[in-house]
Amino acid sequence: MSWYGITAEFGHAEALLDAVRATRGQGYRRVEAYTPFSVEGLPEALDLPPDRVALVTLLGGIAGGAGAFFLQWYSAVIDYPINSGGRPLNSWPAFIPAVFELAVLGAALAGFFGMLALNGLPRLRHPIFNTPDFHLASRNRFFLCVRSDDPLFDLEKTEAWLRTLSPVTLARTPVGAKP
Amino acid sequence: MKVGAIGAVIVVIAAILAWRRSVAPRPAVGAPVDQPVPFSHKHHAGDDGIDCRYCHTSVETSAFAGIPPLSTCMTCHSQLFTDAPLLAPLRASFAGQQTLAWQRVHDLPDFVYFDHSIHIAKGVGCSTCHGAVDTMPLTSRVASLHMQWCLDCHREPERYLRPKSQVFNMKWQAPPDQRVLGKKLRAIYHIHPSSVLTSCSTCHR
Amino acid sequence: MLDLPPIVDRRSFMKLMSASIALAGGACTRAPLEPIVPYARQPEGMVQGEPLFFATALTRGGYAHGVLVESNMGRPTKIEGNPAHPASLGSTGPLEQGRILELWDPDRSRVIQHLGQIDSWENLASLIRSRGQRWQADGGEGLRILAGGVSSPTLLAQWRLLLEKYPRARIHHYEPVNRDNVYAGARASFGRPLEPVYHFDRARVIVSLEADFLGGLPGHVRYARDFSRGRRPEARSMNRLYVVECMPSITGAAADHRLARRSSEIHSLALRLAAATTGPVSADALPWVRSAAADLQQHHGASLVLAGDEQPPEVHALAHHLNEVLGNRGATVDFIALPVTTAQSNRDSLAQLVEDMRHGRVDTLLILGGNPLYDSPVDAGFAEALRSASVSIHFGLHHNETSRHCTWHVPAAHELETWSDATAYDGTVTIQQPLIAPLYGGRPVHEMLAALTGDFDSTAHSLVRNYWMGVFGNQQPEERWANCLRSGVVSESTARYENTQAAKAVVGDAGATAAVGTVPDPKEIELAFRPDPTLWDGRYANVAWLQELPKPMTQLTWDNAAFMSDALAQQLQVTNEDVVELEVGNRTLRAPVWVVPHHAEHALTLYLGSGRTAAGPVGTGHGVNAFALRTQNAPWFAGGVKVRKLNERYRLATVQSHHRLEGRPIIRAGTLADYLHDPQFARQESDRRAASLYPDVPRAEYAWGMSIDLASCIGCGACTIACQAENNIPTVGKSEVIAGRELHWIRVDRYEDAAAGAQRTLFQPVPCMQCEHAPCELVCPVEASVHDAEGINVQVYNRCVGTRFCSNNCPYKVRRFNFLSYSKEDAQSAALHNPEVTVRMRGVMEKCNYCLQRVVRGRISADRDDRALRDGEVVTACQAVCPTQAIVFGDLNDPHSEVRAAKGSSRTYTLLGELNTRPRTTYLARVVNPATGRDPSEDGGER
Amino acid sequence: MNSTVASEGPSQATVKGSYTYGSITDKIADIVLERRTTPGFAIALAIAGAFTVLFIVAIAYLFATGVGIWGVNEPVAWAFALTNFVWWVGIGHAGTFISAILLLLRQKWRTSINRFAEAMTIFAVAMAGLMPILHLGRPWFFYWLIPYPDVMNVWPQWRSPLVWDIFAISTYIIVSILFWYMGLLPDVATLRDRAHKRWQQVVYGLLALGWRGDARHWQRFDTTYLLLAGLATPLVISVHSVVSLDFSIGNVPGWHSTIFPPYFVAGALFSGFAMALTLGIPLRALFKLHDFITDRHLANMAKLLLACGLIVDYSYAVETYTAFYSADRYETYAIMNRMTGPYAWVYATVMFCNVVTPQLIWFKRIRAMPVVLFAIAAIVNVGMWLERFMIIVVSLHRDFLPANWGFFTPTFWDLATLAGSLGTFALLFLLFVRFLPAISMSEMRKLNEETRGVDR
Repeated sequence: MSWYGITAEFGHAEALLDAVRATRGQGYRRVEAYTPFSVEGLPEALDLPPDRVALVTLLGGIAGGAGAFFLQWYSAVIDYPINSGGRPLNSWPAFIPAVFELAVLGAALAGFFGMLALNGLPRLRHPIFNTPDFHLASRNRFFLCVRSDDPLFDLEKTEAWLRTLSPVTLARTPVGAKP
Repeated sequence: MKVGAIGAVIVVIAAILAWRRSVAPRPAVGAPVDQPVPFSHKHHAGDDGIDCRYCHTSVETSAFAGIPPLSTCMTCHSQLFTDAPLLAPLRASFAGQQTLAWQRVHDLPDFVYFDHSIHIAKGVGCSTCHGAVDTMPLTSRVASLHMQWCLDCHREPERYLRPKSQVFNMKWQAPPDQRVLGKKLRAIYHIHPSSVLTSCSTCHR
Repeated sequence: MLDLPPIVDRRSFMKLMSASIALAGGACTRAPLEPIVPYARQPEGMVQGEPLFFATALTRGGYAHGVLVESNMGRPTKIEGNPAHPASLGSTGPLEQGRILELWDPDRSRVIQHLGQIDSWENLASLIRSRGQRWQADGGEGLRILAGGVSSPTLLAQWRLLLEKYPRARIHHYEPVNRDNVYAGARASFGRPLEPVYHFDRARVIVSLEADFLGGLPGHVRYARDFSRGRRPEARSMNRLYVVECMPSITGAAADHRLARRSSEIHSLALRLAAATTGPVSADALPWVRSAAADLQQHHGASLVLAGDEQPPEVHALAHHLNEVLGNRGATVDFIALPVTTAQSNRDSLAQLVEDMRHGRVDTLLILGGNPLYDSPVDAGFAEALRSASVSIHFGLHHNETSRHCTWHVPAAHELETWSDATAYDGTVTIQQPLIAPLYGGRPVHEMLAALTGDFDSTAHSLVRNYWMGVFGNQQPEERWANCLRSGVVSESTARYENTQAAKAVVGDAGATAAVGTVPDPKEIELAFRPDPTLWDGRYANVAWLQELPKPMTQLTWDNAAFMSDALAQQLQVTNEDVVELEVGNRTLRAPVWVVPHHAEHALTLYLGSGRTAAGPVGTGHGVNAFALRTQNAPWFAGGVKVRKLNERYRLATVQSHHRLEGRPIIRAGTLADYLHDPQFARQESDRRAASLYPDVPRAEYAWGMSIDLASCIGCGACTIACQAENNIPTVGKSEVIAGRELHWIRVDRYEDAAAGAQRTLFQPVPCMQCEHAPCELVCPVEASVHDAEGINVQVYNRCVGTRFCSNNCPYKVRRFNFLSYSKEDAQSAALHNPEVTVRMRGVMEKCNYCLQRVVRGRISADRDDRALRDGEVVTACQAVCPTQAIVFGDLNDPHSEVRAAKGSSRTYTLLGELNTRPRTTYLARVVNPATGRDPSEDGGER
Repeated sequence: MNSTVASEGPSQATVKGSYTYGSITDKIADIVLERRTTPGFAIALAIAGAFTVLFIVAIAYLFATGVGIWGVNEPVAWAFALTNFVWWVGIGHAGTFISAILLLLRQKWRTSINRFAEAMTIFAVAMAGLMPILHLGRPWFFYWLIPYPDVMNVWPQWRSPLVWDIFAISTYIIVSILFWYMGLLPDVATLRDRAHKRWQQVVYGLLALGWRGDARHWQRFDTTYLLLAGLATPLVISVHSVVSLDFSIGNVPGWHSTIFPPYFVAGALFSGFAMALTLGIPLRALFKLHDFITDRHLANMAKLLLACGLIVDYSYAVETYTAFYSADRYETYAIMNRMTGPYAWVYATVMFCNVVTPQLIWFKRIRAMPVVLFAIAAIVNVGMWLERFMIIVVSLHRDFLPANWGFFTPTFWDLATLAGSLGTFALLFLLFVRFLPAISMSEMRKLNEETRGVDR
């Protein structure tokens, strides 16, 4: 039977933070943490790389705004110029509202879906769900998982190490669904 | 899960197709239209070489090209094919026993006002819009008659203009230097600038 | 009409269901291909898709008005004036425009009826034959014909024939709006009935004693043209009009000095005027009289005094006398033999007929047109008498009140469906030609009459043609016949002026005032009857256009009302729409109140022609029937009226609820003196063309513009209905008018406000201004309201989604919205749609577009033969119909165009110019010509 | 195991009573998962449902017959539909304001109210979005306002504020939904994990998109949530500014005014907070949420209500002043007509509802009385609707040419549409509180963490 990793369950955030720091101190690198809310300091403890959501959002915004202006300019000036109220064909001040709105829309869509994509969501099935008690991860429990593909990973040694952190429970997370 | 998704997709596609169908040109481009009398432009205009204006008399003077009165048909058909069963409806309605109702092939919406005479006068040939009618046993439309199709020419007539002498020439082929010729003709025929040709009021009232 | 259900009722529920079904099936089921049905043999001279115009004439009370009728592929669709016809000169009044709808009216009678049952012409014919034998024997004893005014030479010939055949037969005449007083007046002056023909173009001073020569008199369209010709300030001199009247009319509104008096007081006033004119001017207390008399004295041979049909013969005689004294006869007024054959007195003629019927002397009565049961004097007793006629045949367009009480009804052919001929106010004859075969199997009047004489075979065509061939004799009759049909007038048919002896002098000296002019008790309330400006005597009640055309002086549609002055309303403690009960003699009538500014105090006015009970779905049940109070001896005004307020209200449909200018420079007006002193008098600070952020849009070959002269406009409303006819504008019905949803593209606003030194009635026709910086276009989200290259603000119906933002943003509110499917609901006018104009569906905005279809047609025909449009080649419908040519339209790029000249006038001003919308439609300030040195507001002053 | 009671006094607390992550989660989640439907809720649902049916009938009849079933006419071509539109959009503003702007301002107390405020926003904007389509003469062509390549080769007319509206409103509703749904993700995951019924597990499972609370995910989640808040803030300002341009671009006296954008935004928040109170107070009573929606929340919202109210009052003053200052005869008349004309009663009512009533909030004791606050909020809602009616109808009915002056009287169908939209809004809201957590559980847990420190 192959394992996704070994998962330790903690009662509150500080315990998890301590455990994460300690485990990484042991040299483990493929360490994951699961919490019922975003815990301050956890990303730093895990030493996560900066997320690129902001960049994606910015690009989305630029694309939306530029696209909007081009669309208006092209349709009003190039494709079908029509005298409307004696105004100039390229009434750029009148184009601004749509540009702004579409910029915001582009940014928002890019941000949200970018976030999902970077997070690899939607993903309905994931080995971590095979951990006993994991349903509490969305309620009041904090989980630490050392993945089996970590170079230092060793079923017994790692398990032993984790037990020293006195988790509420400790379990092996199988890759496949529970029998 | 999957079934639902597939179902949704099918519904959407069906809706789109239905919508497409509802806006598609009618009769369909290239689809011959059945007529009470299977009149053949190929035979009359092509083989017999009858001029368009022999039947469509008002094409040069009126918005409506004109549908020939039955008397026009009878000028020949009182002598030729006098008892051809195909022509029975023609004879009957000429005798006033029934009405002959042709099916309109080139039908524009009621809010579009197309004027044949001005197009003829400015060097737009019959075949430019109606295609090679002289080769059609049963007439069918060759263009969608969508607004964008009209605009295509109104925005740049020089791409389609021909000398007035060639307007009724069904065999006319655009020369390689059509644009040059077109520009020249446009100047000679005093065709309004495209700002006028593409004004809404040019076709809609 | 279009009354909306408060909640979903059955009808709307069905609509709802069908709509949802349509939605459901819409995508799958498709309409079939459009069929094209060719002619078997194409009519000669017709070009498919091109309209043809035929010259003919329309008559009212016998008087002919020459018109050109547009026919599209055999379908008559529009009536234009005939420039060659003296009564028209190319224009028409509002009523003529409505006649085309009368022709197509689906409610016209379609079958011969006998005692309410459908019957056949054969049976009637056999009846006539059998009667005919009796008449042979007794010379037509017991045969009576009742007709209105008749001016058809052919018909008169047929009558002579009939009377030769049946010498004892009698022909009676009755027109509810008749000219008995005119003929009696002429008899008094000249010993014989004569028809006065006026020359307003030669008159510098005009005094109208309640004569509505702009809106009512025969020839009023021509008169309006002549009158307005004399009122061009640019000529630096204008004629001056004095009017005294009871109910305000458009003539009164055009007056420089207007005086409101009860009709009964006008006689004495006329005497005072005569006295002042012939004697010392200063004698009179009333400024109006002093000023008028002075002016008359100063304009020998160039002045005109005329009396209205409503005034008693004495007043007419007085007018003739004054014209005689002033040397106007032969100069500004001429007399001709009566162009219309009618009774010397319609009243007596009808009374005689009733008398005969009562005593059983009538066994066969033929009623040619008309509706005596509805419009005969209430005390004439026609209805009862009619029963004693064993055979009564009603011959008319509609199965109306009268035909319901006749034993027979025969559908008549409309004037546009038959051959005939008719005479105009000045004697000019027109040969009427049919535009279309009778739609509902109607019978020409000539054939009906021929049948009486036993001739069942002749057609109207043969009868008319034979008559004229006889007249033309042997000088190229065929050519002359053809020419008459082409031009619309019979050449040299205009009547010669009678050289009458001098009009007998009637008591004209001041002393006589006491003798005749018994001024009635000033506190006594008087009731006046007037023909309805749009329904006339009720004969047009079923013409929806005319029902919905706002009456010029009241802005009311679909109803008449008891019109009264504000003072009287306050005295009676009533307001608009309160219902009052009028009691005259022992007769009563309930009518809603409508206050009319400038109406004579202590007087009420009722328009005739409303309150029809059998007019048809459109005309029945609108307004109150004034004939119920109209007696033989008081046909035009009755004294001693008791008014009782009832505590009920009646909703009236007006298109304008506010008549004050609120100090806004909407209508600019001044006196001729002002104009001469400063031609720029109409200019205002706000008129300076404000700067714009935007560069001007380059102009195309043509730049269309319009100028409307408020000095000429008389507010008759012809433009409104002409536009309606030209542009397929549906009627919306009373409830929708009340809701504020009328669709007229050009409306005539009426303001009652101080202008040029007096309280005046001001008219302002308002079509679309075609702004170059159009606010409507700026806010349209779908480019449905845009400019075309020639500067017309076009509304693209098929693109419009109906946000109505354009209407909100239009400061002139000229945009009209199809809140409901008006075109679908308006069954009446569907048949005469102009094929050149899109029929608008529910939910789209529409508005004036300078008759775009005419512009395009003109441009195409010009381009076709590669030439430029000539000025005046494109004429809008409103411009064409306008009797006074107040509307000028044309190309602003053409330096010589009429419109450029008009806009060049110093009187030109822009409506709401301060908004910088840069309208292509501009106005010329109104100019009136009151006698100098006096404030005309005294006019209403104490007697 | 229990923690100490919050340091502030109960009235100041953002959470009352003692809770653990677990108990907070359970209390909120159980409303959705466990709680039986109470009769009161059922009745409310029935009433809302009935009005929704009325709404549907009104729309069906409208589409079958035309806008003529309403009282609109010339010159008053816009009336109820547009009034409803502006009113609903306005209501749709408080939600975003609370969740986005207060988030950026780190106003912790917002936590327990932002969820239902956002829901309110979405449903309100949905109602608003319907109105302009309903009021079209040919609603089936509404998509012509949206640019797309068609066989006609024609495009929207970009200078029209109505086109700007399309973009503003659709952007606003999309962003609001994203913002709302994103906040929901962890909570839906919670529901997924706690659900016992199969269908709940499936539905919530799908909605949760497999959220598992991974620290990395939380990191990106937080960034995105902040970004969306940052985007929503200018958006919320822009939306009602654009709506106000629908009028101030026009030249109708009473519309053509530069004060409109800020004036409308303030008015929007004003009515928005009013509606938040109108919904929040019954909500917490209905579901016993006094511990989460505390008096402090109500008091704070009341203060915001008052603040916005004062800005609106100022706008009224400025509007009137500039009308006279402009010395434009039409503007001046429009204002005078508003105050003294046939619709003077509207003006009086508006003044009472929007200027006089909110002043009560100055009093601390009033702020402590939920019932009174509810009443004030309700009155303000009415007042703001009438204000829009005043701006639109009263300005239109008398414009430049006196000959065109008219009058507007609503028909049954005008009222049905308004009542129907209210019913539909209520129905959606009731369904929301029944099937989704009305309070953000994850944020409450975090709040708990921060206000209590350690939880044992």
